[in-house]
Amino acid sequence: MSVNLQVSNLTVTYGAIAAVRGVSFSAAAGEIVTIVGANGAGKTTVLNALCGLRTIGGGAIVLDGEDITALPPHERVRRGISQVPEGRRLFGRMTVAENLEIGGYTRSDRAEKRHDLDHVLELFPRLKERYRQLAGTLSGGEQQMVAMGRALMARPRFLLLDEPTMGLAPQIVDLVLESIKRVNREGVTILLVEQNAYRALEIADRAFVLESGEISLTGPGDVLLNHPQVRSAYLGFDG
Amino acid sequence: ETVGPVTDDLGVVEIPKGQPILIGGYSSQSGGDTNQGIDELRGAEIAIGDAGGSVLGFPVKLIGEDAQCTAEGGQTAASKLAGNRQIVVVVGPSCSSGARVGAPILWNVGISSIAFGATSPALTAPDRPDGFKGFLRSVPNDLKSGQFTAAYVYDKLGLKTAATIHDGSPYTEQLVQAFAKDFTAKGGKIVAAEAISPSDTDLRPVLTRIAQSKPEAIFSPVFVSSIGFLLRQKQEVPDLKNTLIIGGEGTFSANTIEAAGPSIVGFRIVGPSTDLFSSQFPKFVEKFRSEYGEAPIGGFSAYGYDATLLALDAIKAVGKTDADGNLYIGRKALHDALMASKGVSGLTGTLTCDANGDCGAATYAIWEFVSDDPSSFSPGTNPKRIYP
Amino acid sequence: MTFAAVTSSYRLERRRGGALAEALRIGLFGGLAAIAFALVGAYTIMDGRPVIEGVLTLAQTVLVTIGLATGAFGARAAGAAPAATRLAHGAAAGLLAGILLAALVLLVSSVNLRATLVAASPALVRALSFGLGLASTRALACLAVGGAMLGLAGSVLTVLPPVARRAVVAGLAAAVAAGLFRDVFASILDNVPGLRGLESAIFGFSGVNPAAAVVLCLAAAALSVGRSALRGRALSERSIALRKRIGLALMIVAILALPLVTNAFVAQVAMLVALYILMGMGLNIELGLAGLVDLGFVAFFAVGAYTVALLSSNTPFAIAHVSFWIALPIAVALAAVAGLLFGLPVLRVRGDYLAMATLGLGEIVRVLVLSDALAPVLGGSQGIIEIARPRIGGLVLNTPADLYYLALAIAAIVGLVSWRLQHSRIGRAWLAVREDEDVAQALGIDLVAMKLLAYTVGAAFAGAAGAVFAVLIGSVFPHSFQLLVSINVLAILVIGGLGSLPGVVVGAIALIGLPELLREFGEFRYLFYGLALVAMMHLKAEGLWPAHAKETSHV
Amino acid sequence: MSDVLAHPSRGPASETLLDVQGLGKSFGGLAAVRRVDLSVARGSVHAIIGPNGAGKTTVFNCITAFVKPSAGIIRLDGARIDGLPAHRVAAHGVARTYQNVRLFESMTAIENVLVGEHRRLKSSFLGVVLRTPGHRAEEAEARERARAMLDFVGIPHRAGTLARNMPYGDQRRLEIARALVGQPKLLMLDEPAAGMNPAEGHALVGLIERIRSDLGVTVILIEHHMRVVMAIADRITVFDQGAVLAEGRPTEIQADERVITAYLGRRATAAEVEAVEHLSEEASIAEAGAA
Amino acid sequence: MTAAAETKAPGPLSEWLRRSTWVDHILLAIRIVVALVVLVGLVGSIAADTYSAESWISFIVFGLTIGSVYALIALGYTMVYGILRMINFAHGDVMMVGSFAGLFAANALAGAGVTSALPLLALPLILAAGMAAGALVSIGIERVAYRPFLHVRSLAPLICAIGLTFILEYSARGLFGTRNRAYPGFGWMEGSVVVFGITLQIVQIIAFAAAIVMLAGLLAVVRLTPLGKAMRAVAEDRDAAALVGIDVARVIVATFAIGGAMAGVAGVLYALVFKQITVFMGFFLGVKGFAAAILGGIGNLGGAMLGGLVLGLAEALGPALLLEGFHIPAPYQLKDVIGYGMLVLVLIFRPQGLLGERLSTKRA
Ligand SMILES: Nc1ncnc2c1ncn2[C@@H]1O[C@H](COP(=O)(O)OP(=O)(O)OP(=O)(O)O)[C@@H](O)[C@H]1O
Ligand SMILES: Nc1ncnc2c1ncn2[C@@H]1O[C@H](COP(=O)(O)OP(=O)(O)OP(=O)(O)O)[C@@H](O)[C@H]1O
Ligand SMILES: [Mg+2]
Ligand SMILES: [Mg+2]
Repeated sequence: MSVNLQVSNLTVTYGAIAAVRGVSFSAAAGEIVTIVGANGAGKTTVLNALCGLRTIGGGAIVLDGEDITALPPHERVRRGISQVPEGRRLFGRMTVAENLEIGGYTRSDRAEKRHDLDHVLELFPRLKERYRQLAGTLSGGEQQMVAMGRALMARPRFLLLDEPTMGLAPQIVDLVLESIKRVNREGVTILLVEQNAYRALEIADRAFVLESGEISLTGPGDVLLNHPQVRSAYLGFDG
Repeated sequence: ETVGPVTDDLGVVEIPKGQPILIGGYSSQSGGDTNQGIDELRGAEIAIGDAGGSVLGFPVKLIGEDAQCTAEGGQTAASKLAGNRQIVVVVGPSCSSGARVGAPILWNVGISSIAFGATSPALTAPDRPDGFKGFLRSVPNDLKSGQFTAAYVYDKLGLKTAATIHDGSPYTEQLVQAFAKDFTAKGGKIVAAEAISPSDTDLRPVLTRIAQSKPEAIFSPVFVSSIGFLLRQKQEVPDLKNTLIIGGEGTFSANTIEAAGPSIVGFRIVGPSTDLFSSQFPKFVEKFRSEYGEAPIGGFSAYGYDATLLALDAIKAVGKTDADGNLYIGRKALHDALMASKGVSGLTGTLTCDANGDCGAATYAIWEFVSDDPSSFSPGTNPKRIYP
Repeated sequence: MTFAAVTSSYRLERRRGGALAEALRIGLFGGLAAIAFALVGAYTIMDGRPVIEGVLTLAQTVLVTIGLATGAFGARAAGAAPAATRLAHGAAAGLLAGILLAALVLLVSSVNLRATLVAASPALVRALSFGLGLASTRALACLAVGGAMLGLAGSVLTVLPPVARRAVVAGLAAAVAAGLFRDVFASILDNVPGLRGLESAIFGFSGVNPAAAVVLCLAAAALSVGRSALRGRALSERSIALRKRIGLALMIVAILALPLVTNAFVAQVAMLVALYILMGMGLNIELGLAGLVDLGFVAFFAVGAYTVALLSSNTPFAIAHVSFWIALPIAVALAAVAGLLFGLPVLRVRGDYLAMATLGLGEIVRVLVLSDALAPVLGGSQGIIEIARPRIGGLVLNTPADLYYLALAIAAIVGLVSWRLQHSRIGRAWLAVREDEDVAQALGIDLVAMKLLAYTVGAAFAGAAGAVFAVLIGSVFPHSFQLLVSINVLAILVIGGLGSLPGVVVGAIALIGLPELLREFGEFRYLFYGLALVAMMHLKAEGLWPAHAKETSHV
Repeated sequence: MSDVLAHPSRGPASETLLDVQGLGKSFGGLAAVRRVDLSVARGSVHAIIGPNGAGKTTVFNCITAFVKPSAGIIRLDGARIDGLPAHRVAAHGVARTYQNVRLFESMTAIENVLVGEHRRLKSSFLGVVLRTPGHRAEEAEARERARAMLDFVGIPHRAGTLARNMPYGDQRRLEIARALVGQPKLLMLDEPAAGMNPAEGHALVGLIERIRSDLGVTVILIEHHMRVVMAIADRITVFDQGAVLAEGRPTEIQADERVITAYLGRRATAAEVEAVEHLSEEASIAEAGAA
Repeated sequence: MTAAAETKAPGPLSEWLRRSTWVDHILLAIRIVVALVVLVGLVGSIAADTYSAESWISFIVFGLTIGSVYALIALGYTMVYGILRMINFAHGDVMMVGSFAGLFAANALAGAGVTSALPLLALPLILAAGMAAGALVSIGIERVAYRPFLHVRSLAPLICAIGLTFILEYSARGLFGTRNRAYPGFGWMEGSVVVFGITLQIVQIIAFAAAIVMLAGLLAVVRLTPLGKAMRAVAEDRDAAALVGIDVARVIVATFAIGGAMAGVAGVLYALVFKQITVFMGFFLGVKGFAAAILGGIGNLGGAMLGGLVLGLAEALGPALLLEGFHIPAPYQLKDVIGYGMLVLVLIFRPQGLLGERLSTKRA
């Protein structure tokens, strides 16, 4: 079960503005790759382009040797790409249970799904308490858990996470990061966008810095963690 | 104004040799009254066809405009026709509201108009404003039909109580009022005066209400769809099983039979009465069907035919050609000729115009449907004339 | 249809087959369009109406347009393929369309379909056989080959350089427009002294003369080439501004002079357009700014009209006999009160619920006005007639042209008021309410007050329109206040561009003016109106003149 | 600049600006908030922290009349504001931002701020229609103030940008500007630092500091970024399961065993150590900032 | 304010007065006025004693019959609306198309002798024809009025749907002519049965039963099938739905097809009950169906059913029940006033309709 994602020369524009310009990177199977960048650098845009929510202006996306650039989003899900989107995007008028269940929409293996569901509820026990509540009425943090769970239910091979710890209490942040690592250990390749750059870089195998839509730095996670430029601009350590 | 051999106070239309004589037409071609308007203009087309498509050796062309059934529609369509100086005469419109604003606009530029559907008595009242001087109509006005119906129900049938139903259109409302007025004057009693809307499909509640007052007859000059629902649903209201329903001439068509199905049998309508009507009408319907793929929907196509007949006759009477073969028609002369129309045998009877522009045959009869087979429609046999 | 409509961030695109398959698909659609055109009966009727005298009838014009469009789209589907391929694809598409139409003719001539399809008549076969013998092989071949030729011609358009393409299209459009709008142009020529002779030179009895058509075509093409040449040159900012100003001045002159140089019909249409502009500006306050969907808008129009009728009619229904100038403000005030009364019950109703609630209220008003119950007061279905016309001194505003100026003056005032409101705290508060009620309220905006104000102001504008309408017609009938009016006003707003004042004007011209001028289509007018609605939305979904994209700087 | 934005009614009338007593809110069977008492001192920055779903946002919603509390009394400056419709609560001087940014998306930044000024502007309908001099002057003033406010929160260059096209961080600032420009007594920020990286969070701390000191506005903020909270809060209230778990000065709170258990989590010991270390690191930064 | 005053619980009235605004007062006044009018009307009508008990029962039966037609239309409306937030203004005309397709099928079947040979088989075939035609037209509407505007925030779909209303009506007029078409009956359907002393037409029972069957069927689809789940997901957030692997385009087409098929069924059943159809019948029935859907709470299937029946009952019973007491002439002319008036009143007090969920306000 090896996944290899190859992005070359990705360009995305909004009207006249190029939000992402010529971005190329790759992720090998089993890696955690982190994208760091300021507000508006284009991180979300890159993720959306990867899962097909943005029509791209140029470039190619190749998954396991197959060019998926022109595929619609749902086809990409079937090929193992899953996203925890920015702002969670839950189905607010469905219950937590239904949200999780629909996460496995593309799958037909009932027993396996059942197993994965238990897994998710074990990961986030809070969701068990809120199991029949409408997702739209959950607190911010609870919603984030559902979003994670929903993406996991698709049993992705390649998981895109857009600020998964946003709005989470510190104790849950740990939990989420821990679960990301765990999911990764199970063989899922991870592309992580995170404002909490410190924690993100800690767990990253490789990382790159996005600045105004272009990659400005790239390297192993721990190297970037100690890179002076990163430390001053994204970690808040002056000097 | 003098053009060629013709001098006329209101102006002269010059038609070069080989060009068509233009007759304007305006009627309801969209909205709820589409059927009526289209029927009428098609009737007009057939009249032109029957004249061989030409008068005095000149081809005749009908320019139809949509006036809907509203005042503003009539106004717009009439202004459009009035703007075309080649138009000799106009037939239409379908509705009194449109005629009220449209006719003066046309007369203002010297064009006479002959309505085929606007039945409001005010339009041909002796004290009508000058703007209406150019207005004539081939359809009789509401008062006459009201009088006739009242006389039939009260005097002939000896019924003392009646109910009325109109559909909120000025036409049916006026008919119902005219009937009620005469019926009460004779000593009868209107026990229920109800109204529906043309878009209603379920009339059983209204009928149930009417049934409470046990009228001996119901007069309802509504149009084909509504009469279809009314007749069919009457069967489901036990107290009305034997009540006589009398409709208006708007339903004088084969389509009424189709709409009402088996319940049509015994349905009586007030319609024009002459023998001519009976002999010519089936041929007209046949022509209509072969031309347009369906028979007339309501009863007004014949008035469209007759209005056009009057127009063509008048043109024939006043048109003058010069040496080059160009045709000249004086507008005032044409108007005078129209007003002087006399004894024209039209589809609905013998047409004679009175001083106020009423040219309708004005003799009525009661017709009764005797069979529910739409193809049996043929005035005389089905419906059968039962009075006088 | 709320503003909170769910939208996707990406387009759902159809996967396309090969270019030729695509071309044939377009050919299929072209053929079906032509068949539909014939089978609804439009062909036979429009065949009697010459556009270019003796050369082209209206029906043929539509058919030719379908053919050209089929070819052009068929060729375009081939993308950047070599010109020969594109021409071939265009011709193939056209040929397919032609064959389909020929098949229809064959079918209609051999099987009697009239029990189901009333227009499948011998007349149709006659018309589509072009005098080459009823459904003869020659006639059928002519249809098929004609389709291919037209398709080819259409595809030629796509391979031409843009300048040439624009010129050809402009030329053809000019010739057809001249024939189509003959009456309007003829009346202008007729009204301008010295041009009368020109009228008979250019126009025949119902269309344009062939020679004149050729001249017009060439002239328009030349003009188009000239414009293209001009466009190519870089213009200084000042000259652009100057041109804009000249354009604006010309437009104002044209608007003011319109009824003077044309006839009563054009004035009448212009008048209706002005009325709908008034109503459009009213609904723009409610819907465009405050986001309150209102499908009962016609009720305010009715209140205005009936108020004037009751105050200045010459019938027993009148409760007073005052001049229009006194009745007008009263009508506006009463309409405003009606707006307030409408607004109150539906304050907490949102989105589509609001649409239905207002539709219901509008229908209630119409039914009441029509009803026998209120007939003693409002005239019922017989309406109220003999409404006195406005006078200025001794001058009676009687003709549509006079009333057009009246409506125009009122529209100008209303436009100014709208503009000022829109660019004030009130307008901003409306926009805020439209965007997010909760947040607006949390910022201290009194939702109730702002919504009621929107209803009141919008209704007042509609009331003014109704007042003018009453004197224009000289009578009021309940049948003038149908749901369709509300729908039309709504469509004007959307087609023009929600929240945009010039949009209202453009929208009204497009939706009220054009159909009136398209009366030639007779009983098919509404069919073409529907097609135009769909087409316009497809061309510009955000409206013909959208509210300013206010963005001035980015990043 | 600050004179345009200056707050007219400064100076304490009483110590307590916001006083919440016995606030309760339940959704169906779920008691999201139970008998919460909260009092916020004038001129302070008061932080609310607590696990996800503890009811923090719900308290905000109750105060701003976004939802109707099931029980309790809320006073602002001594006046009862519970039960009033939202716009009247705003009129008493309460403004807020939202956990998920809620801007008027198809309006530009400056228009968003101008809407925030609505309450301050007094032009009447007639004034607007007739374009009276008073109205024109007010309008010009309002624009100037709006620009100054955009400047104050650090996004003057975005004035003409449509709100929906702005990056997230700028949207958050714009939301603060929109809330502030109406001259509230109390500004309520719901997770203002969410989605910001630590460096940006730092800048936010400076902004809040200036809101308090330059504009004299009392601030309540909900936040999960401890770094921000510790750096700026005068007092902290900790919520857990809809009730107040603890309240005190930051140093008291970070030492509170219950808070550490409920909020920072007790899982692997290593993680706990790390978390506490993290916390003290934040605190030292906060102290450095305060000095 | 002293502590003592505080602790004393304020009376509910004074508390209400403190919280309420003038709008609340006016709404209260409206409530009282309506209650009074209804009361006076009721008392007056009952005092007038115009109608017998049988008549009242008939009114109820009539109301339920037309109500089930409204409900059938409303179901399709609500279905499409619930998923796509689009008022498909052309829905009524889809119904008209379905009705005509059913008519042609019926004529063909009668011509082929199927109707007389197998009368029970004919009905499903005719319904199938109506459904197929409705679904096809509806898919066309999706293509023209919906798909191109998926990514824009505009009222364009509404305007296109209005345009399509004209196109469908006037095309049908040109194609089929304007005449009223009689719908063929089937022998077994013509009669009536007597239940508890009430005479019921068999077609009325069929219409009512069909509405319930369709409701159940739709509920089953939406609640139980994967397609239904996907529909609800698409309804909420299209992007998110795509992210969990749902083919959004397919779901939308399926929704339109189902909605169109519902309209087709409604068209055929309408025609069976009322026996004649015309090309212009769709518009007003469509508006009524829309009203019923809103009344019940749009997007809610059970609500559509309830809304249709309530609206039908209001129209049939309202004039007799309320207006009779005021001695208003031609009360049935005002049935729309009652129907729409009731709609507005319901919305005043339940802005989300009878069974609708409160329009989800975004969470703060
Ligand atoms: N729909 C849109 N229309 C126009 N511009 C947009 C749109 N969405 C994003 N942008 C712009 O594109 C750029 C990149 O945005 P993006 O959301 O990808 O940033 P990001 O790195 O995810 O930021 P954040 O950390 O705030 O989430 C920004 O400048 C933003 O303003
Ligand atoms: N409208 C609602 N209906 C039902 N339950 C709700 C509603 N709003 C909030 N809740 C519940 O109330 C509880 C408190 O929610 P609240 O949003 O106040 O939490 P919070 O403290 O702000 O959490 P977070 O830090 O995650 O934002 C949660 O369990 C949530 O699910
Ligand atoms: Mg982002
Ligand atoms: Mg929260």
